[in-house]
Amino acid sequence: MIICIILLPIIAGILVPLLPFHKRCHKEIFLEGAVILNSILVWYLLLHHSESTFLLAHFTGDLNISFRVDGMSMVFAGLVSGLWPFATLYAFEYMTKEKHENSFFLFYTMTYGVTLGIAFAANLLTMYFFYELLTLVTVPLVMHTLTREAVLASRKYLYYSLGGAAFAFIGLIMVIVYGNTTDFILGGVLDLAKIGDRTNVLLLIYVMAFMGFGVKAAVCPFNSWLPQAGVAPTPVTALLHAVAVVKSGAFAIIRLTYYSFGTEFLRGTWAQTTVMIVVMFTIVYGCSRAVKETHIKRRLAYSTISNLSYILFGAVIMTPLGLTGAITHLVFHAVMKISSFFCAGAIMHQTDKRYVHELNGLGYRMPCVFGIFTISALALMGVPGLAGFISKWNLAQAAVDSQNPLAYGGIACLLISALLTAIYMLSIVVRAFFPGKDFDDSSLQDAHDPNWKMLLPLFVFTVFIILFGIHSQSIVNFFYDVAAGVY
Amino acid sequence: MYPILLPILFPILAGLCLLVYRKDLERKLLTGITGSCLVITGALVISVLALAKKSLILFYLTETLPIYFQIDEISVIFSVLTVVVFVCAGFFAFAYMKHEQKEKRYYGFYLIAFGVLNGLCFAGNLITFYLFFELLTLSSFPLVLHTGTREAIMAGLKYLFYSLCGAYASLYGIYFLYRHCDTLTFTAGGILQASPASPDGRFLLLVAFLMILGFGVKAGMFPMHAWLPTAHPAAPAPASAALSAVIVKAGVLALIRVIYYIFGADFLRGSWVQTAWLTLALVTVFMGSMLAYREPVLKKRLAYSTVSQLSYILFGLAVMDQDAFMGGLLHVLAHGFIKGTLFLIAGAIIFTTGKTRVDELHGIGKEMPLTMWCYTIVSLGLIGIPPTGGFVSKWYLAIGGLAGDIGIFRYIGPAVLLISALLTAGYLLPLTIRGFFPGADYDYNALQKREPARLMTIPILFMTILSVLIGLFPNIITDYLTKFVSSLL
Amino acid sequence: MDFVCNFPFFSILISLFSGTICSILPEKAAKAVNRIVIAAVGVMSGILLLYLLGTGESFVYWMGHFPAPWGNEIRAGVLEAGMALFFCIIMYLSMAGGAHKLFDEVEESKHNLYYILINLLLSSLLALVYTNDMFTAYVFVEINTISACGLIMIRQVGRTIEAAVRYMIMSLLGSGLFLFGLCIMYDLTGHLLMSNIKESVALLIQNGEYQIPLIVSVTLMCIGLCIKSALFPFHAWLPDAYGYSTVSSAAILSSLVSKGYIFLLIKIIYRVIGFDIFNSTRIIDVLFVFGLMGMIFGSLSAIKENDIRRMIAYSSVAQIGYIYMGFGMGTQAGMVASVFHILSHAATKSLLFIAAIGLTEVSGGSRKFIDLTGAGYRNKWAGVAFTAGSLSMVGVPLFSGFISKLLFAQAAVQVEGKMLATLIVLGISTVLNAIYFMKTVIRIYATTGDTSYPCITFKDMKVHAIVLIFFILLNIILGVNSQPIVNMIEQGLAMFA
Amino acid sequence: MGPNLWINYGEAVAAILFCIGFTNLLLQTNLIKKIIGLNIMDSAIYLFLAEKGYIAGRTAPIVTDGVTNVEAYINPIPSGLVLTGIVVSVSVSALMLSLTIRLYIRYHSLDLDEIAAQLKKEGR
Repeated sequence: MIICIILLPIIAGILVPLLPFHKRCHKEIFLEGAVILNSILVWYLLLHHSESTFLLAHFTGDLNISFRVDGMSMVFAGLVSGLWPFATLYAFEYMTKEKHENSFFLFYTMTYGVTLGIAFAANLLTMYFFYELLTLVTVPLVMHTLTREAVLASRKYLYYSLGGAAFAFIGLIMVIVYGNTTDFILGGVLDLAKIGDRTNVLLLIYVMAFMGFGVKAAVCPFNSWLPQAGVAPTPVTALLHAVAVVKSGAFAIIRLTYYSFGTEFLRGTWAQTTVMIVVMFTIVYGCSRAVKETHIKRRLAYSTISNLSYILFGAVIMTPLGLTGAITHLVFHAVMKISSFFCAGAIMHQTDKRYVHELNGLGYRMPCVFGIFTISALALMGVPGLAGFISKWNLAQAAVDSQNPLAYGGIACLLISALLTAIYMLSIVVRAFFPGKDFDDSSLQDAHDPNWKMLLPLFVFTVFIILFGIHSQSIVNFFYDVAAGVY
Repeated sequence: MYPILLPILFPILAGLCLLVYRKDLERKLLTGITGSCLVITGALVISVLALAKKSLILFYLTETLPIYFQIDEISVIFSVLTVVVFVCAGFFAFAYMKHEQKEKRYYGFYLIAFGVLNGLCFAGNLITFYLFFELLTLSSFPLVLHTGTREAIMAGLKYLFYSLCGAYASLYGIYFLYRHCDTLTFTAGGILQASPASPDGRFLLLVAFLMILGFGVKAGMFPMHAWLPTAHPAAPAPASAALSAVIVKAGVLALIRVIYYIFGADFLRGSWVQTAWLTLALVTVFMGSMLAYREPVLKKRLAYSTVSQLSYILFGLAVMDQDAFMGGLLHVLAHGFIKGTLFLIAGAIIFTTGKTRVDELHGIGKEMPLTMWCYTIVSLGLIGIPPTGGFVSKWYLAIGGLAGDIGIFRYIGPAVLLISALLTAGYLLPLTIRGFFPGADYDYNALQKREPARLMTIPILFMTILSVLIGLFPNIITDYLTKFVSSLL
Repeated sequence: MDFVCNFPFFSILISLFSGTICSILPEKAAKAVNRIVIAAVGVMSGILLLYLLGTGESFVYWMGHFPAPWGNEIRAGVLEAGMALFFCIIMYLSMAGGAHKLFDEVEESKHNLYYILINLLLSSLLALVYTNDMFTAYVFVEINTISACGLIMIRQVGRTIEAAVRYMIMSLLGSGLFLFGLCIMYDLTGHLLMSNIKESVALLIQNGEYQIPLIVSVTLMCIGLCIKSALFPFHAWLPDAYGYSTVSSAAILSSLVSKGYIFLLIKIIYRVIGFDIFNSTRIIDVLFVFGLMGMIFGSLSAIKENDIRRMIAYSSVAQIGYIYMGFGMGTQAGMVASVFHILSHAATKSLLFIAAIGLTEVSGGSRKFIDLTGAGYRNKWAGVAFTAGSLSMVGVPLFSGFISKLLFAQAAVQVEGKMLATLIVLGISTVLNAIYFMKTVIRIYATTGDTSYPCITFKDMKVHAIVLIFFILLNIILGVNSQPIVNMIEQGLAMFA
Repeated sequence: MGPNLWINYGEAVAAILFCIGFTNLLLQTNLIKKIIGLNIMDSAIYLFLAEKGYIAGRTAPIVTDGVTNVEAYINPIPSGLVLTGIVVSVSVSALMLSLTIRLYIRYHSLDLDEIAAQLKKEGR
């Protein structure tokens, strides 16, 4: 079942250039059908999962490629499979203006499978495998436009990701050697007897592995690939570089921290302090860069950098509550950020405007898009009643609860970042809706809201932002159970 | 079903409808709708205060965090103030906004802000309060930048970011409070268990200070007061009135709620936080008056005055004494009515003459006698001359200050208040003097009566009368409050 | 003794004699003979491997039935047979993949010569693999050098001749040192057969006699072989030699010739000096450091390189650094990793060379990166193959490179003092590998590029494409199904002792 | 090792010669001189081997006058090795010389650096 779920999108993707579609809409129906079918299968699996591990192949020694459904994978797979059909729908409309559609959908759909592979991986090796694969299938997407800029961006993306994976690999080795198993077990698998007096070395390796996986999660100083990768078509930037790819970096770090090294081993050590400082710095750094940036998508990308570090901040608190906060933000941020990216994409698609200062007065021409953008902006800022508040609340509570003075500082970073978020998001909103007294909107006559294929995903995401904001109880409880290892 | 929600949701929804409705309305229809909405809301508020059930849990944000509404005496005072000022300033706006663009947008946000303020007054726990606090910022900054000049937009953004900055600083505190309290429901006397001497307590003191600073931003407390003199002049006059009379009071309300209902006065009394708070409040009082004294532009002068007067209230709160607290509450009402009136008058002057600077306004009293009489009366009130509202409140503040257990501030406080009162006279009365006694070289032939429209004068008059009434019959309010104030302290 | 035991001897002999025969045959026939010989040797090695796996013991074959210590011996264990088989596979594929280029680049009259050299090379490699006699090893080292030199200069361009001269000089320095070390060893022990020397060395160590000459001897032999296999500071000859010779030569040189020397070094370590004795010397530390430096500096040079073939050549320097790093760890696990990397690198590097030639062909014969833009679209198979090879080099799971990295890292963890250095350098080197290989991959897929170059379809290059597919498969087999191979290596190393 | 060195002066000389040859092969830029260095190096090794195999008072291991007594002859194996080595050395030298000739024909120079410079000028 799991293997079928992972392979279905990959095969569907490969079929896209091979099958002879007479009309574009046939292709759309085929792809959307495949994606929806897969999502349904994923949800079916999540709701009827069993504890057993599915072994695909032996690698070497006792290393194997195997899959399992546990709490974290339920969260991540559920998230990804929830977003993908909408993103695909959006992509159909968006890609009408771009070239090489087939190769785009080929890799776009394949990525779905690979991401699910990361989600369902039962051990570190399997996750590492899909993690590398994810880099490879997404590079063509970044490179898609084949402009010089895109080529440079994809090159950078590759260097960073593969380089990061190389260091993450070292962590993998440590777990193989010093752990009882590479399987993910909440609480860690390290064998303290084997470690002996090598604790510090192991901590160093943890920090290295953290930074290695952190490359995908755009931890400072390894974040510059993300804004550059914004040259990709918006569906890619939105889904992959705000959700699937970068979140798998965060996901991997959570796996590494909670399920492999174990928080017992790490909590209170200098390693925790180090990574926490890095993460806190990234939170503020990403936001301040976003404030400076005038390109809309790059601005959002910097915002993603900062928000990813929120997740990591939750993760490095290294308590169940911290993990709850991290998971909450992982899910909620995905919805918020994809929504705002899709708005940016809709703006680019409809008006070809890419810079913040070009947006004056557009709010009246595209009220739906900008209305939704405003809501996602408010959510990102953390206004109560929207999703962002809940996740920040959980993160902050975890930090307060941890009794770690550094984490108190982390909360301050969160709030500084919230303020900066307000600055960079609301300045867009203000421009769009309050263009100024003497603004002449005759130049915007052609701009209007996009059609339903773009708006439907936006509306759905908005509904979820509000829904999560006002009724988070059950879902956060579920996350808490995940963090406590119930599933 | 949930009557307590009506005064909150009704104006918000009405405002949203106005905003979302894409076509332009005819002006009469627009003002008609808005006016009736305002009146209905006012009526709703009053009836809710009088009749409805006093508390409601709407739903749970997280497991232990409900959106919770509760009406107590503080809510009553603030919501009465809100209703009066908003209705008056709203009607004033129908005349004032005639020549502005995009009136619909203004009224839309105005109504939303009204609803949000009601929500703020009724909020029964810190999270609900915080929710409406944020919403208030977001719904009121469009009022500030309404005119759409570059200056106004920058002022609006400045207001927005200052307020958010403050809100986030407070949020930091909320995070910690939640951990140390079982619930965040407002309870008279505070709910904090920890003692200030414990390590947690020491950190909580820091948190308290941070929250005072944070909420103090809205209340224009030094050092985060800079948005006030920028935002007020840039906004249309009715908006300034609402802003200065009510919206900045949200900061005061916030501090009351946090200090007296969460931390509890006992927790802070005698700590370094109280000292710091007192210092800041007094610095602001003095500084605001000085700056106002030196300021030539009328609306800006009034804005600085607001800075100063608000810190009177904060001083009253910081003393943590029954009388001072009472004085603070009284001053909330008095200053609200007075400053609202002053801004409306300033708006009326700008609307009719187009002049903004005080030294341009020679003989204005001859031209607009009714308006200027009102100006003079409320000015005297603000200075604190009996029998106006300001006198009573300042009296209580001074008594409280003298009686309070605040060390050296017992003497400094009242002294600063007095000096500031002098300065208040110094910056408010020149307009009266110039207006009524323009001097020998005034050309009486050019004089023309140009009393503003009824829609403007009636609200001004109404609020002037109210401010005087407070001064004449303070007992009604003090009696109402005494019992509850003693329960707080 | 079973008949199978004759196979090592047969395969050396066949390849040696077929070389001579090739010189009088017409070109086509020579080619056929060459292929058949390689295939036959491969099959024989395969059978031998199966046989050895069955018996689980190595055997010694007396040449001319003279018993030790007088006679010359051949010794075959699992590792030897496996290596021989692997060498044959790589050689066959490289020959097939580079065949068409051979016609373009080499004069018609010299084709026969090329097959002779290949056969000679094969025989010398096999001899290096199988022999149990140090002096025989020396002789075949020289034969190997001569034939390799021939392979380089068979393409008669100024550069290749110069490269050949340089290669020759370095090789001669190396073999001179090796011979000198060998003589000292002979002086000390009085034996030339590996097993006998080992006994004597153990005795010397036990008695504490002649420590310094022993170390000198081992050092000289090590340095000699390091020079010949282009370990980092001795790699100057390599880029030209690999970069300009005809493609089959480059593939064979990089993946087989240097590996032959390394294999000889392994044999010396295990069978002549003794693993533990070798590890107790400082030599391994030196090897370790040079290995690490090679990994870094080789990659750095490769990043600077602007010529795809030379870049791949520099990458070899880095990969050889990996192997020596494995030696330098001084553990069984490190050795296993190194041997696995010999296989993995051989499979990958020849794949890269052959794929690169496919890419340059569709770019007007230029190997400059700027001309390669979009070559991946013009020659799809070569593009895919190059990508696969690059990924393997970078160490992406599924490919062989990942497993060798895994083994290296696992081995490193067991060595207390060298763990951190190894792991960090491994990480950095992976990053550097990613930089230059991925740069190329992105380049060949960047834009459609210059459309004036022809596109090549599967029909135009059937053989080439099939060879590439085989190489990729080989790589993936090594990557996915590594456990049996690792077991085999472990078994083989155990047989050495 | 000091006194040993004196006793084994033959080996010492061989080692010195080896170094001379080695240095020449490595550092000379002139190809012919390099080849000479190579030959010196090889000869040094043969000297070493011969020295090792020699036993004072005995003759070369060629059966003369039907004396088959082992005691009469020196150790034959080093001599065999020397012979093999010479064969190898000759072939290698020949190859090197032929390469040198080719280079000389092409570039009219025996200096490796100069050839390298010319190659660079050629550009490929």
